[in-house]
Amino acid sequence: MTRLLEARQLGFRANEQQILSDVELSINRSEITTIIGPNGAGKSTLLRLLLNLSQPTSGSVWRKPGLVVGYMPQKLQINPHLPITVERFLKLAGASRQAIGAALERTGASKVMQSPLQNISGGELQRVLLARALLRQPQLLVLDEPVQGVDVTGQIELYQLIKTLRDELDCGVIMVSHDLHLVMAATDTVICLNQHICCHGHPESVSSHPAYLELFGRKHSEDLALYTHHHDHCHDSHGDIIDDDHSECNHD
Amino acid sequence: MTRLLEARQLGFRANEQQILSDVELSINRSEITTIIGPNGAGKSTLLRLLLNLSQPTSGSVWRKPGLVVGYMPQKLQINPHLPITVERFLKLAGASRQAIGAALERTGASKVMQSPLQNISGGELQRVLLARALLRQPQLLVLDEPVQGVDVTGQIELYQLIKTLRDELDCGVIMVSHDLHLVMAATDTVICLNQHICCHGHPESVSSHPAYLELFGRKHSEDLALYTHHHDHCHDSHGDIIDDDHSECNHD
Amino acid sequence: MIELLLTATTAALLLTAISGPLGSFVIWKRIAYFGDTLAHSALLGVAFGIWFNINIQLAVVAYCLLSATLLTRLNRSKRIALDTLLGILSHGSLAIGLVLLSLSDNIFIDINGLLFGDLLAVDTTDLYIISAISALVGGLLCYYWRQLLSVTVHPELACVEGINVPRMELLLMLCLALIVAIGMQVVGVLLITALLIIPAATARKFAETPEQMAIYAIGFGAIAVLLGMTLSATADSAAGPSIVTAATLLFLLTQALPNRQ
Amino acid sequence: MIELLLTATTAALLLTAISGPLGSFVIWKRIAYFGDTLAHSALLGVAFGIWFNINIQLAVVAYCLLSATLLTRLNRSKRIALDTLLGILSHGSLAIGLVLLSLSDNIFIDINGLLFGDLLAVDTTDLYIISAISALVGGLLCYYWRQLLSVTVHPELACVEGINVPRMELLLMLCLALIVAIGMQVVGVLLITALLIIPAATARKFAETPEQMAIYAIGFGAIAVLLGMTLSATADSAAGPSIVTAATLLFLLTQALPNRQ
Amino acid sequence: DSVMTTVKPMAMIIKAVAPQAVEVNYLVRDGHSGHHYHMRPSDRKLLQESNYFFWLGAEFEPIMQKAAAGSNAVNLTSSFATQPTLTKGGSHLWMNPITALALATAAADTLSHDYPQYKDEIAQRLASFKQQIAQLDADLKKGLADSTTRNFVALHDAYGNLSEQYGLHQLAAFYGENEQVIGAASRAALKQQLDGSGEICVFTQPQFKLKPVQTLLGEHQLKVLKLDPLATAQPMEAGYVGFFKDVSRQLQSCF
Ligand SMILES: Nc1ncnc2c1ncn2[C@@H]1O[C@H](COP(=O)(O)OP(=O)(O)OP(=O)(O)O)[C@@H](O)[C@H]1O
Ligand SMILES: Nc1ncnc2c1ncn2[C@@H]1O[C@H](COP(=O)(O)OP(=O)(O)OP(=O)(O)O)[C@@H](O)[C@H]1O
Ligand SMILES: [Mg+2]
Ligand SMILES: [Mg+2]
Ligand SMILES: [Zn+2]
Repeated sequence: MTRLLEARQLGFRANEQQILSDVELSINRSEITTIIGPNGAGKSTLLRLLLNLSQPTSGSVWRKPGLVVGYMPQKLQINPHLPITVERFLKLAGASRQAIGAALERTGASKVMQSPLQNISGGELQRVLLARALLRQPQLLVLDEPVQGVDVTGQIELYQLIKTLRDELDCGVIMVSHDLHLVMAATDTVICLNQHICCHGHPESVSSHPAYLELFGRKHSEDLALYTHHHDHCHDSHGDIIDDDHSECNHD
Repeated sequence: MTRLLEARQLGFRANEQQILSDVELSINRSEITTIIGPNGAGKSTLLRLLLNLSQPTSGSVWRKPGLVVGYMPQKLQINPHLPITVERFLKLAGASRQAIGAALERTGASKVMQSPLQNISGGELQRVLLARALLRQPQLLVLDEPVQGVDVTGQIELYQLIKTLRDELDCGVIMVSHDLHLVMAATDTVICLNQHICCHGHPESVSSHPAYLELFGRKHSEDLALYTHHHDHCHDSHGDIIDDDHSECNHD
Repeated sequence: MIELLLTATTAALLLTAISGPLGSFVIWKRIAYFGDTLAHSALLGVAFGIWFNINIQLAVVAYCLLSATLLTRLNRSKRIALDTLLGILSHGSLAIGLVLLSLSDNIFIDINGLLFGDLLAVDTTDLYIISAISALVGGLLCYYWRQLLSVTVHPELACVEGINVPRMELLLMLCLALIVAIGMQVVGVLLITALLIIPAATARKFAETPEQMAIYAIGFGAIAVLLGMTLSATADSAAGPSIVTAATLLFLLTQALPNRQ
Repeated sequence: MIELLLTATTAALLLTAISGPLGSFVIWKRIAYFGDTLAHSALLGVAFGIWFNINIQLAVVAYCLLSATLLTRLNRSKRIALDTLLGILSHGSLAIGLVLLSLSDNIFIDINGLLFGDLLAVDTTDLYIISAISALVGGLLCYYWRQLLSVTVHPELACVEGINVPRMELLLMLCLALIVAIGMQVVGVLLITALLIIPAATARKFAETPEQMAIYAIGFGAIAVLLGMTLSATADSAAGPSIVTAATLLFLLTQALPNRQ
Repeated sequence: DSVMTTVKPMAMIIKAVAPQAVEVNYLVRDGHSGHHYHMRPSDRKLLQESNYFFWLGAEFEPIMQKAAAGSNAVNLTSSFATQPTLTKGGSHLWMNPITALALATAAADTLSHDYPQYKDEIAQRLASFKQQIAQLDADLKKGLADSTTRNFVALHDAYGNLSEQYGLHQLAAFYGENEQVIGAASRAALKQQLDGSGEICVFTQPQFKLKPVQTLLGEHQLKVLKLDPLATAQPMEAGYVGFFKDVSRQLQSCF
């Protein structure tokens, strides 16, 4: 188990507001860590600190020397005055044409390979960004709400893909997500963030933690219970619960 | 039933590609219409055509004269060089301070009222945009993926809010969404779009339509069946199905 | 000494009062070179004026307004950034103007006069013109402030909310063109474009709302005018460049201040 | 006539070959006024050169490189748009330069020479300088092309992917400053900045990738040079402005073409 | 055969001493300012075909440096540029007949080297020019002798050489050599100095606006002399003598 990244006592202040305080976490190889938390909790800020895109106002971040990172920002503003196709954009990551085709195929965006980057739709952009992140053969994948705006079919596929990638590349993954129901089952550690780390641990244990319940409310904890329960077994097309057979229903 | 907007034989071509063809639809007062479809289906493009932000290459759009529209775009790029707080941004919609406070309260973003617009998080921005749309007391609300990036708690609240608004303002609503499970129950008409209208009608009937099944796949239709089924009744915290009591479980 | 500088100072302060808010728009829309462009293209106006035998001052004003309109049109396609369009318009008209002028005979143009002007040469007639234009532009800005701001923040939202976006953009451009065209001939283009951008950029650091930025910009502009006039009176430097120097130093000084945490 | 224009045409074509790609970056980064800014601030360079008694040409080149460095630094805070910074630097240094010059006696600066240059007066020494600088800048551009492009498309992604973003931005600015500083003294700033932006903006309409844009820009630049030289030879107009005129007309012509549907 | 020079008055000076058979051309055409010169292809051609390019050196005509890069350039001031009075606000060297004569002498020297066959003609023309200049100088000195006031205000700082010769006194120049405008302190000083005096002589030029003077000295009676330092209105045939006669007529109307 190689340690890839470690945050020590991380804090961030801006505009006279404490946005993050006292965050301690470490990311290991071949582990998936998911950060959840309400809007404005500081999730994106935390990722930016981990990636050295902002400087913490207190604490420090240790990164494994020579760490290759694939990053997918929450919002990407593309300069409309630069003519660039999706393919060329991906080539900038230093990949071959073939690898690009394969990556887009995997993220389900091969249709837009020749389109101008500025014109593709919101969901297509997310898929392209994920393709770029994985083209780098990263040791660490950092994903900020990776399936935001992706259609239902795609969401499940993409989370599936992230897991597969983890196994293939044996890389660490840290991501932010609101899709508790889809993510919980595919993650090793959940970090529940609201300006500080409220609780963290295995998905099952976190979802019953008092801090978690306070943050998301009992009502939604119930919803979540439904989701996790949804992934514990399968339903037939009438919604009845059928036998738990992993090979058949694709959840694990 | 007042007609607010009607699209006739709408088509849109760009970059040698047909992006939309032959779209016919009409929006009525106090009706919620939801557009679903895969990424790149042309949903955002359709909304832009309806709002006269792009010109159709064929067909036409009729709008009720003097129609007051509240619009929430899928992505909002804010000029970083303009210093503007959330409050001032909302004031531009022509509302009073009090109304602004109330609107932010409703969308759950009162915390950021005095923050610079450029610094708020992704989910906070969505909430602010929705507040702006509803501050205009619109006759028609046009929402492009309104809960994108909003946390779980907020998603359910916001959809609830949209329904409440429809009732209060008696306005028409047209929105794009991927959250089939949350949206289906709260909508009057579903339009299933993939460059043309594949099928449309009441949620229940659409979800069994062959075109729908082809688009989203039987697998996901089953998922959806689970969701709609989820909204037909309630679950207790263990996921068991309990009695259908609308007042208790907040679905209708 | 005082009464010598009085007219000039009043004129500069009047311009400041209007260039503060207008300059804020210039910064928000990233068209810092609007003034220079008009100044460069004014040469083509001069050439046309000579060619068609019109009053040159009028020709310049007319050509500035025309350029602004053209720019607004061209900008609507959004394929090319506004600053690039400005650059092309600027160099293009300058070059065409030079070619036309070098083909015709007997022309003396005071390029330096247009560029650097002479604030101290302002007389009461100029003062009246500046007052009138300031009042006109100021009135328009106040009246349409909310709409102009909406369009600047997000043109599409503004359009959906029923604001006539093209008209507002044209209005803003024409106001700018007017103030530059007049300012250019009275105080020189260096002073007028510097007054547009430098105080507004200085104000950016302290402002939290657009209105604050506009008002602070007026304030910084006024300070720069007073400091610059003092510099000119004591060090015997040209008045326009002294004001710009003061404004620049003020900007650098405030940039060195720590950000509010 | 042909052999008379040969040196000038070669110099202009050499500049075009390098201004095409560099100009594309200028358009992408929205710094169309970079050249003008350096030209304006060159005045301050001249003033310093005189003050400290250094060779003026060297002082100008040094000051241009210094300005570019300063600009890159200031831009890192992101609070103020690059074009605004350019505007302030430009007007600020111009004004300070003017004030300094008006304080000292008897200094003649050829502002017009800097602005308009004299392409027809280019001699073989100039040609060697241009070739050397073009080769240097061209080599740097080719070598760092992918990294420069990454930084321009999205600095944060580039940073995460291990590219030294500040260094790349500085490199680009220094290349630009070098070509403008040299071009300014040889062919005038009007021609050099126009060659930077106008052909690249023309190419924008036809290009689908950054490389296409850079190459088309070279092509359009070369056409403009040849057309402009022909115009100059036939109509006996100044060469620099004629080339810029040709480039501008080419731009307007291609803008009138229909977009590919 | 042809020779080339920079501005029209210079061409007139050289024409006065050059042999009849040699054509004299100049770069800055009528109606254009000598400080904003751009070369055109026809100029370049003429320049290349000329045997000589006579100019005043980088100090007085910096804009001509590129044109003077060729091997045929001759700096006419190299013999006497050390005279300190010439560098003080006097880039228009031809505005003083004595300097003009020195320039003519320098040009004649060079020409007689290259055209030995015309040596006599050149010497003869120079002698006659010398005589005419002496006459001009004497006439102007006499014309100005009984003038009580010798102060003037200039728009363009180009008359240092002229005033030196005739004892005129330039109070201020609104535009410096670099065409930069003067500051507030100088203007205040000027205004104070002129307080009480009635008529003020102002030297102006077509490209400069009179406005700064009018604003500052509005209450005084301004006597505006539209000097024509580039001889725009004079036909070439009038020659330097004709040109300078016009200048001195103007001057005498003021002083
Ligand atoms: N540079 C900054 N200056 C001031 N405030 C900031 C800055 N950056 C972020 N914030 C504030 O910090 C808070 C956290 O922002 P962040 O983007 O990290 O949230 P998040 O957890 O990613 O939310 P979301 O789920 O909506 O994406 C927000 O309230 C935002 O307003
Ligand atoms: N101006 C344009 N030029 C060329 N292609 C365009 C343009 N606008 C949109 N497209 C293409 O049209 C398709 C539809 O885009 P649109 O944004 O409408 O999709 P969407 O249904 O909203 O997708 P998403 O769910 O991802 O937001 C995309 O494939 C996009 O690449
Ligand atoms: Mg976020
Ligand atoms: Mg969309
Ligand atoms: Zn002169």
